[in-house]
Amino acid sequence: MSKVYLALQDNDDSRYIVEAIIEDNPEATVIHQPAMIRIESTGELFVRRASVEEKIGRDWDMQELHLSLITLGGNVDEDEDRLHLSWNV
Amino acid sequence: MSVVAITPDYKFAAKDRVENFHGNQIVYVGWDHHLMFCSAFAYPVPPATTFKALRDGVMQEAFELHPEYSKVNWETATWLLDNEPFQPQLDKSLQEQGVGHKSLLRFQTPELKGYKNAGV
Amino acid sequence: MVAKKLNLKDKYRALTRDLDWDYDYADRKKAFPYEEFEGIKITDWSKWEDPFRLTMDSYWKYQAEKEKKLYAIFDAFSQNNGHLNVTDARYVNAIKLFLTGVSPLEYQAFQGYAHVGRQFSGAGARVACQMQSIDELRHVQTQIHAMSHYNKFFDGFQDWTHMHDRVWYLSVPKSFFDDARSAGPFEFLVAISFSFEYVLTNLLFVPFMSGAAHNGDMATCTFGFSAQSDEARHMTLGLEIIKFLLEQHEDNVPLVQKWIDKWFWRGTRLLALVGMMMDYMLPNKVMSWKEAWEVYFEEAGGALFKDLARYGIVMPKFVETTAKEKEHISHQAWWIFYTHGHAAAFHTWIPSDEELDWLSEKYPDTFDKYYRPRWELAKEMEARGERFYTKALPQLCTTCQIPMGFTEMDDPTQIAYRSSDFDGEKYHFCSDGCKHIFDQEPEKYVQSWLPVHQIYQGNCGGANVEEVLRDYYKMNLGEDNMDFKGSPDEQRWNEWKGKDKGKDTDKDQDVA
Amino acid sequence: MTPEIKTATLQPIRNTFANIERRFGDKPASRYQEATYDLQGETNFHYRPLWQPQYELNDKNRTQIKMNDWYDLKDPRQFYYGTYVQQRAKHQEATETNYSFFEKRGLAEHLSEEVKASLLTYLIPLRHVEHTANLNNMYGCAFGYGTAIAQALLYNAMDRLGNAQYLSRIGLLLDGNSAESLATAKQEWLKNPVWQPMRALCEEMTTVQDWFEVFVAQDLIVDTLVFNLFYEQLDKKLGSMGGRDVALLTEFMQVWTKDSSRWLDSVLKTVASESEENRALLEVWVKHWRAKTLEALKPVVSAMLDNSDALSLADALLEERLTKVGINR
Repeated sequence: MSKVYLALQDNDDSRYIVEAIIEDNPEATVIHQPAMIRIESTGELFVRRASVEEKIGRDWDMQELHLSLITLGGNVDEDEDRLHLSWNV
Repeated sequence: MSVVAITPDYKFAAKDRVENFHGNQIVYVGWDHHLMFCSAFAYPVPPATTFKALRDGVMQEAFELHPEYSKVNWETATWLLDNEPFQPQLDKSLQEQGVGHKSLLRFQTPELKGYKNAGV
Repeated sequence: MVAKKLNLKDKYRALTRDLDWDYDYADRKKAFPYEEFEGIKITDWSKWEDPFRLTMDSYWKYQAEKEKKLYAIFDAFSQNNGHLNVTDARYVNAIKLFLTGVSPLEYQAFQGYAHVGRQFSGAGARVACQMQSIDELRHVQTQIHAMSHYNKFFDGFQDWTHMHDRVWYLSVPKSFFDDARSAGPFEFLVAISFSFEYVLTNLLFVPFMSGAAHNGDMATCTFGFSAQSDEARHMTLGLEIIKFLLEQHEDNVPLVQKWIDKWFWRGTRLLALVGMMMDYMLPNKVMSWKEAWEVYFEEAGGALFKDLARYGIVMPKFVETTAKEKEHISHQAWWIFYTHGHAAAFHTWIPSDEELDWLSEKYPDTFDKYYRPRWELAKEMEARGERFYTKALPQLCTTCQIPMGFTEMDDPTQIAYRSSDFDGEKYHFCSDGCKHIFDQEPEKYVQSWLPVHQIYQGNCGGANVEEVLRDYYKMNLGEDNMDFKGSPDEQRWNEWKGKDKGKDTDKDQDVA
Repeated sequence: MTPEIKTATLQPIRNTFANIERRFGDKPASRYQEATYDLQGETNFHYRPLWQPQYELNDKNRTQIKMNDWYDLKDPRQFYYGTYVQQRAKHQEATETNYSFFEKRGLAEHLSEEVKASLLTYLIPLRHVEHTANLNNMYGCAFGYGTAIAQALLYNAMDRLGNAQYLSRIGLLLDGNSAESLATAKQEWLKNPVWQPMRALCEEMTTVQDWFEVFVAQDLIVDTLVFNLFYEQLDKKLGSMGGRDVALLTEFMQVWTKDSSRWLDSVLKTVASESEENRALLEVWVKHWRAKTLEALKPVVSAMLDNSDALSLADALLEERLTKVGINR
């Protein structure tokens, strides 16, 4: 199974997003690099709106993710409630 | 293979055809296994230039910076013209011995291993 | 009336592709005339999956937020003379190359996506391309604004747009994008959205921007990462377009594969310049080019191509060559620039001893054997007061336009020479990949504006190299070019930092 | 610790980029200037386009208009990307407030059936005209010469997509997000005989070759007429029918047209005053597209508005504009 990944700018919002991602994806690895945070996972990865809202303590639109997102790898499926990254193999 | 364009007439004259060089032709000269010079050099020269004039005149300025260049024995050095073995005739012109526009000349000096024997 | 509410996907369709309609009065082919000649078969544009669903109101809102943050940083950067915080003035040369070489490509991307954003007859694809077009315009403009401050304090930035159209090494990036933009609309998307944005752009932005952060360059780091936040959308578009083409018709598969092969190779050649930036131009290194290649291409790209295998797509042609090239390419590229340092609008230098050791460590199989000796020779010459600048013009590859300095990968002391004959003319290439690209479309590449030949044809003004550099390229000789050592850049830097003149910058250390 | 900086030595060595200095002299430049002038490639193109081998990639000959310097077409709003999106975002936020006010108060329910029918038949189908404007401005952006005009055309194109989306959202407000009203309005656009000449005109505009002619047809002729007829005259009529609240939903377009007119007039004025040839050519295009557009609007306008001089009122505004920008001699 290949790894999917996303990288976020190292800023305050990202800290909450990363917390939410780790909670929703216990398999994921977090790698800190200069000014960015890379999160990898085997096969698939979810970013869930509800989890981020819980961490950040306010309404959070999925599209706000794009304010901090640097790059990603994998097929993307995004709706109002979650972003799903996956490889089919 | 051929280009696929919106018209079958997609065709333009080569930008580097010899007529554009005002009487010169381009000749490339490279020294194999000597990478102090990052690449072969491109020289614009009249087709009537003799091989000797190319080797001892045109080439001298750039190549002589190499610490081994003065040690090249031209008697034993071998040449490739457009990747085929080639015996240059010093007093004949480039044109006469088949050194054409955008021809590539390479010479080999196997006894000289480059700076620190590293092919530099 | 209780009507069924639209979900996000359907709502987005209603707000984009549903705006278009089937023509009854005019010939739709006349409105969208470039869609067929490449041979791509689109049976049903409605199968297009919107890669992201951003309506204009959210676009304005989120992008304005990004811009506000970005410009606040630019303002602070210039008010506080942020350029003084970079690790070393040598670093700035990396971003000179960026502004002169990469920013104009962002502009060409803006133009290219504007073109396909008008020309696709499928409205979903069109709108996605239009958004990318305006994003690309953002990138070039924010880059100019980020560099604007550096331009006031360092040489080599000032005539970036004039230079991009003319300077020898800038024809490498320029011809890359000219090639993509002169291609049909589908090839353009496979070239830029997929091969470049999806497969390779991470190699340009991510390590390089991390490098900027690591070298105290907040302005570049900020625009870079802010631009990357758009890039995630662009990458998604890149993957969607490929899947769409492959799913539309099986006859599209070989065409797409052909374009992937071509653009992967063309991209790797362009990235040789990035490789040298990472290995040689960043005083504080983030990772080696080889490591970046392994993470961002071999691993990430490997996963991607495994995923695409179900459509019959295979790894790009010549990918096995790149596995060898990652050990060599950055060293060979920097040597090309070092030896042509008199003709470049940025400074070059010999790596410090510490840097040489870092390179040995990162490239244990190749650096000491093949590349350290070159630097030892350069040092020896420099010590004699004869800093090595090559004295003749190099042979260029017809396709990638880089001086033919890349070697056989199985014999790294020998230049690789490839050639083809077409229509009675000889053409030369640096590699099998570049030769292959030419052989597929020779009618295109006979038009290459090769800088060395153009100089010899008298099209670049000037009877000698110096005049070309000064008058045609508009370089400020003695300021923009030559070695970093002894440059006005270095001198000013030392004055700002209160350093002794002539002190060896290699051994530069912060005073604790 | 970094040694103390000697501030006296921190004098800039130049004020701006060399190309800006050549144009405006050695002084600090604006962000608009640095982000606009000379960005586009001018020379030494490598390959002719496979799709248009008669032209270079960037080529002045894609229009018959001749300019000595295409960068004379500067934008009086001085929009570069950052100022553009921030301006629109501000505007967008106000509009969002209007839309949610309209929705929360259930104002749609207070509209009479007659007003709703008017919206479905006349206002919402305009989203297809806006879509055409998006295509036509993109066309100019892709084929136009120089960043000054190309970037402004791109902003205009994106604005038109935005306008089309706001019009669509009026439909979604009416139908409670089912998109039924959009389907109805599209049928009006596709089938209603009063719309057909206008639809034919829109389709035809997207097949015109000369990008500046397309720009004149769309942004000058069609837009001047359509905006007056639909956002002023129809708006007034809706007000008299008890549909005043609709103005909340079209305010974006009202403000937008004022903003873009400033740019449009400036561009046209510069081109017309460049040479008599340009002015005469503009006059020919104006004559052609004005007659066509008035003809195309006739049936929809007479069905939509009660006053028989509606079209001539709009045309009088166009005439005024042609005089103002110097196309009329």
